[in-house]
Amino acid sequence: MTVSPAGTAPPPATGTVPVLETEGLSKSFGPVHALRAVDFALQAGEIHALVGENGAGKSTLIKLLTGVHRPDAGTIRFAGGEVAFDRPADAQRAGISTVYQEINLVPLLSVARNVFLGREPRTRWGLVDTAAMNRAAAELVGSLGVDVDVTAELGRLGLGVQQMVALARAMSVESRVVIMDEPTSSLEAREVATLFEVARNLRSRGVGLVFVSHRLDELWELCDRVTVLRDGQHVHTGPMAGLDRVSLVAAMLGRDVAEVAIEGATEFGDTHRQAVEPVLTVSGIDVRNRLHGIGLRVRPGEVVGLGGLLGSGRSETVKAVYGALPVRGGTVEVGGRRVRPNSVRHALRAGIALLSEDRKAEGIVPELSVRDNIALAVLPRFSRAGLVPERRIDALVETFMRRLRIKAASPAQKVRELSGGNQQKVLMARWLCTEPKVFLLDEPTRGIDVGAKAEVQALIDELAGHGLAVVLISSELDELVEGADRILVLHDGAVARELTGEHKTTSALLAALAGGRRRAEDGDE
Amino acid sequence: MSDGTIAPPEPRTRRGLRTDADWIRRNGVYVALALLVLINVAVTDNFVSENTLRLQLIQVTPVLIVALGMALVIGTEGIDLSVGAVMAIAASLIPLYIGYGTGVAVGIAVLAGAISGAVAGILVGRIGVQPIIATLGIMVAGRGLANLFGGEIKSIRDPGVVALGSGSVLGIPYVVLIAAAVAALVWFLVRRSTYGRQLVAIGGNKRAAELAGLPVRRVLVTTYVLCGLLAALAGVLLAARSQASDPTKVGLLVELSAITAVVIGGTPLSGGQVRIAGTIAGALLMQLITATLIFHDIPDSTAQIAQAVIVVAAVYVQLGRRRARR
Amino acid sequence: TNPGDDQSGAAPSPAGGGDGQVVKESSGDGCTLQDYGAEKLDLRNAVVGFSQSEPDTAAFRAAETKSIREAATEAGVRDLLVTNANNELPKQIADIQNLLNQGADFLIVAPVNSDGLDPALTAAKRAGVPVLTIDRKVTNTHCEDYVAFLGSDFEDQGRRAADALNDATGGTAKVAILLGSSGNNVTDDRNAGFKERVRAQYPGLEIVAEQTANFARDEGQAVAEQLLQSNPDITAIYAHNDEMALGAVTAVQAAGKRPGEDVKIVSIDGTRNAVQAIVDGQINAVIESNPRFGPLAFETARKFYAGEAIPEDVIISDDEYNRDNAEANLGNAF
Amino acid sequence: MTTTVSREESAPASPRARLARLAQRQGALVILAAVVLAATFSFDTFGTTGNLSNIALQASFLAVVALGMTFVIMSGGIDLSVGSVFALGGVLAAWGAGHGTWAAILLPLGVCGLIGLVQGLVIARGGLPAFIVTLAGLLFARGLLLLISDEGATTYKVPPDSAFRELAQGELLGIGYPVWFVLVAFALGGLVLHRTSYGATVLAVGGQEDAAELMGLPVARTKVIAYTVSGLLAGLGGLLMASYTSSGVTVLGVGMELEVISAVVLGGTLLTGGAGTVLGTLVGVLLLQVIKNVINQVGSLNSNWQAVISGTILLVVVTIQRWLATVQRR
Ligand SMILES: Nc1ncnc2c1ncn2[C@@H]1O[C@H](COP(=O)(O)OP(=O)(O)OP(=O)(O)O)[C@@H](O)[C@H]1O
Ligand SMILES: Nc1ncnc2c1ncn2[C@@H]1O[C@H](COP(=O)(O)OP(=O)(O)OP(=O)(O)O)[C@@H](O)[C@H]1O
Ligand SMILES: [Mg+2]
Ligand SMILES: [Mg+2]
Repeated sequence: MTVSPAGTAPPPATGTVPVLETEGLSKSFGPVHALRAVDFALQAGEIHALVGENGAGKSTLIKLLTGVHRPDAGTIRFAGGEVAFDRPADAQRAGISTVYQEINLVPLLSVARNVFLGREPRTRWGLVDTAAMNRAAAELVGSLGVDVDVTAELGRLGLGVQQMVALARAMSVESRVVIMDEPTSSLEAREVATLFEVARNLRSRGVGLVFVSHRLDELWELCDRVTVLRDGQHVHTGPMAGLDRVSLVAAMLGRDVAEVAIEGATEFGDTHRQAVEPVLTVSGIDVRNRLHGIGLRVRPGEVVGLGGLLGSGRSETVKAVYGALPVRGGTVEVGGRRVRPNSVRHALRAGIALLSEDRKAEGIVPELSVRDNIALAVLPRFSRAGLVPERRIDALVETFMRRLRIKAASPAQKVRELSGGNQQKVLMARWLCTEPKVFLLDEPTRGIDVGAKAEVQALIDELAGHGLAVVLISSELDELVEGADRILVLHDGAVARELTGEHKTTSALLAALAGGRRRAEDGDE
Repeated sequence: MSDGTIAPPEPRTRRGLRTDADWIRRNGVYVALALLVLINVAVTDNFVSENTLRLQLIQVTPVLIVALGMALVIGTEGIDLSVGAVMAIAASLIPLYIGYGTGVAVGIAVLAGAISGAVAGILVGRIGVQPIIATLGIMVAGRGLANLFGGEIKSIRDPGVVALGSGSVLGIPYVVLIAAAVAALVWFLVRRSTYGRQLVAIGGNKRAAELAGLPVRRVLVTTYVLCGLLAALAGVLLAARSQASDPTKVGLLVELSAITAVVIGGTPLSGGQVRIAGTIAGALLMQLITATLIFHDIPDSTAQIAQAVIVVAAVYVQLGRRRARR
Repeated sequence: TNPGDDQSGAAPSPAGGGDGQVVKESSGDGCTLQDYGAEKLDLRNAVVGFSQSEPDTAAFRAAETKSIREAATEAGVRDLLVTNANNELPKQIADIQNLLNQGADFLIVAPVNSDGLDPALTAAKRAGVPVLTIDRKVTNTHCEDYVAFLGSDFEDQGRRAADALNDATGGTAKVAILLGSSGNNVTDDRNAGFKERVRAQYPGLEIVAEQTANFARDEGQAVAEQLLQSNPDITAIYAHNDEMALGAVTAVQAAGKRPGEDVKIVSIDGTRNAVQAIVDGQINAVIESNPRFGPLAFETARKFYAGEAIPEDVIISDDEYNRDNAEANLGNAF
Repeated sequence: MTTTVSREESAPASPRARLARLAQRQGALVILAAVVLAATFSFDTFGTTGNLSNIALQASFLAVVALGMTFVIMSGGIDLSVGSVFALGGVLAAWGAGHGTWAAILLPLGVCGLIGLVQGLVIARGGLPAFIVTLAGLLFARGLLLLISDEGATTYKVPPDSAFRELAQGELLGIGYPVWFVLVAFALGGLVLHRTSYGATVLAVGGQEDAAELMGLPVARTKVIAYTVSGLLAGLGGLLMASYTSSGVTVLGVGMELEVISAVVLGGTLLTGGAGTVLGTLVGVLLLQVIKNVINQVGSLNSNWQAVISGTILLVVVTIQRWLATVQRR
């Protein structure tokens, strides 16, 4: 099944024939109507944006298209004929390859294995040709600009890398339709560019692409047409060209253009007043062959950004500060008092909170309710006489669910059932409950829709305003530049340079990153 | 269609959230139990009597108590194979210390269970050994220890112990009361206590629980201690009932029946959830299956096959439809 | 460990007496040292190996092992190696091979199972080490794979149990049988003998249920409770061993009846607890299955090396404990 | 949450980390070597070729079954039925031997394979927990065994002249055939695991089932095959045992499943699935067998003490393994 029948001879790019088409597609999960009678049509040779706020039904639509779920009602037509895939394998065999929202690869297997699982190159004895497989994988991943050891265990790599590997897997097979559900949410500007290249390339070969993203700017850059979903219903389809940002957002949120007023790309205000004494002082953090003497100081009310390329060690830095990663040396001080190293619980007690970038593996407890997930981190602190303080928790949960506009059927709904973005908000709430002095945010707006993103950014701003010290990791340059008062650029696990004041600009940051990268690549070229 | 983000979450009742599959999953075991009862009422002589009920309740107690402890362990995505051996250890200690009085003997027996549980807990929670292998080692060694302590089977004549085994108030046997108390306690732990909440969180996503600053190790150790403690209690009750302690035979294969009861009760082995009522129903179901087969004098061979079929059927009722949900 | 042995174990005389074993009958043609093709040796400076089948926590096994050990010292062998197979056939095969490895010159084996010891027996034959099997007969070839079988006739025990139950019940009763573990030939024989005798002579004894309780006391109790509940008119219980009988006693009491009176109970073995129960009037009769093989075994070995012909089956005579003699013979119980 | 668990258990990919994984896997091997050495020096009856070949032979029956179990466990499942199926296979073989050697070989393989297949289907397609299904399988197989041997009363013997005996009693270069079978089987197993797409799929299914599903891998089929093979191999082990003991012993295999599982886990395979090796399992089996043998060497050591000691050794071994694994990582 390495090459799909369709793949062998992709039809010429005709902008007219829908290659993938749905009619009256509906799906509900119990009482939750995820999709209501959605019509959607993807032309061959177009890049079709699929947008909507969190929980609008984007991923559900994709899962219906690819046989993960079965529709309650409606029909799906692929390449003219009506189809009913009953498992993803069927969809793939038919020529639809998909990159799902949460990374769906096998952490324990090597990068190469993950790329070729199920369609490994064979020797003439019918055995897997490991050497050839690794070579091909290295080539493929390399062509996407990620230089990793393909025999390395995937689970050890950063989320960004994993995302690129998932992309590589999707690329490794010829198909007529490629679907990507928020592929860029954890990618770096540079990788995003690569991804776009790949996408355009596919389009030129007559492949139809579906592209989901909450980074609206990307849509204009890449997509030909856009379909907007709201509360599981189709509300708009049309060309990207000539569509202005405000009216798109209006369509997504279902508000009049007038109501929607968005200045700039983000909701951050300007630089915050800065106290003299740093509340967080990190010096000489060393993590075996990953981090080398990282130091940083954050004052109350200050937002310090961490920039860097994939694997530059941003996530590892914050993890180390939080005590979640065994460090060999270095000290962390909060409010002048030293924090016991390598102990999450002491870090927490000292007032540090970490919003991890990998919400699936390190964030949510899928089987627990939204409520219990939010209250998780404060549970030990709040409980009296070993009992759960239900009242107090209910109040807290109530507040945060309203404040962050978490979209769940009820506080009792299982987090597993929430949409990606809403899960992110739940985690945000979990940490805000702990009333931290220092908040480490690793990709805080990952997969959050415009409305919510604006809220989260405003929130960060506000928290800083109230004297919270924030460390912000974001792979969105604007967010970093506008959100942070200072930016530390990491490279290969060390602070390469710092951008402050008027040097804190997107272009400067890009330059800094590129500079770092160039040095990194000296060896290879 | 008003906007989803602005409007506060529409209030919905918990019940409203349940899908059919969920409902079946939650209640399948009760359905199966009810079915089996009805069948017996129809075809078994002398079944409809208070005695039958009392008898089943009495006989189920050891397995039930063990199953309750097991449910906690399984909630942490663990498993405990040592329960049978722990029952034997407890039973074997009773005759040794009965000289110091009933209380002391029982106390020591239960303590022994707690200790063996602590060993398991430390191996799993602190050293990070896989639960099944850690408890397997304890199971093998424990059975040996029980035999060393107990030696040959001994009859227990101590009035206190005998009363514990066969006494009753208002027609309700002590053992049943104790089991009920244990069930209530465990239910309370799981539903109301912080410990219980942390337990399911750890079972659901260990890494996330660690990062949320939960005392993962302490909770794990506590859980295995509780499980060992309950197993020991079950051993004591069994000894008290049979007025003897037979270290080689007490609690043989109880680990399997206990786990089966828990799983039939709807608690997934993948952890993150604990169903107490289900576990109780599961244990009763297993008990009633055995009883039914004896009532009708089914030979061993057929009995085992029948048991196999019924168990699978019972679980299918609960989980079989899950896939249909997609 | 077992109070019973204090009196009984003292100075077992091969000739017999209450506790030692007495040969009832010997059948099958004799097997001499020459026929067997083993070398002559003097037990005094021989290493004897004993492979026990079940854990010594069962009273029967404890008494058996104890008696072998004592008889060994009695016979003054150089060394006695003892292994225990914990009821696992593969382990017993390994055990025996290890004993041979450690230089045993003569083997006494209490087989886990009548079949399947072939590899071990073959190994013994290769090493030229004679094997004497006790308490369970193997299905291999006499005088080629093993010297002789010493033990009880389990079917006969079953028949005698039927007799005893008949006497106790006066000939009419609804009987429930507590079976030993399935697939165990002791279970099969004790059941076959009992049923055969009942069919042949006691039409008044109606067998209403037979359920396995795996030779265990608590299972005996549990099963008996269920049986008494489902058919309350059961008036007699036949248990394949004493443990299950003692369990049945508790069950009968729990059902509000008097064991030994309302429900007559007969079992096989002769453990101290059971015989005591007879004295207390809770069990009606126990057919003895004498575990004290030591003296007879070493006596047989001596004869064998003295060149005498050893018959294939040396069947011992088992006593019976009943209301008349239980008190007096309590000391013989193990 | 297999993801996180395995992340901790298994080693990272940097060279230093590979070392860690090696150390962890060789943990069992290292300990095995140590035990063997110690035993050879302390008991002159241990090192003898006779004893060693005995150990190998006795280990081989367990090993055959453990191979199947390894794949089941790596696929994230478990198979409790192997003990009973092993016994059933033996009885069927002995019965079949009365009707010719081929009957003795094909009958058990057929029936046991079928049992495995059914279990696999119920688990993979019906979506029932493996633990319960195979527990039922355990009861079912044992019941069937008792049924065909009328409640275990009759034990079928392999006819003295039957060539079937040769299967396990024959020798090549002074080493019993079963040992050779095992070597071949494990070689094949290793090949399947590392060099076929099935092997990788098993690990994927065990490591992250939902992901495997989304990647379009044949999850269900993979599981079904694993359980079928496990049933087959359990049957094979049984028939070898029948040939070895020249009879279909009905009381075999009780509690065997646990011994097999511990061998597999000792070999470094994750019970949560997703990682493991075939060689490790072989080492695990040998380790268990050697420990038994050594304990037996200690003359008249009371059987209860034997249990206590072997249990403790098991715990010590796994503790050392963990320690090796983590120490390397620091
Ligand atoms: N398995 C499920 N069970 C119950 N409800 C579900 C399930 N999957 C999705 N939902 C609900 O369906 C709705 C749509 O979810 P979906 O994941 O499609 O949103 P989305 O558009 O992908 O949002 P995001 O941009 O945050 O990923 C949400 O309200 C979600 O709660
Ligand atoms: N060439 C590489 N590119 C990306 N990641 C790499 C590379 N080599 C190793 N890695 C691994 O990827 C992980 C990424 O580290 P970390 O997440 O701290 O960096 P990051 O800047 O946050 O990147 P990401 O955005 O992927 O999280 C590290 O654990 C590192 O071991
Ligand atoms: Mg989504
Ligand atoms: Mg990162």
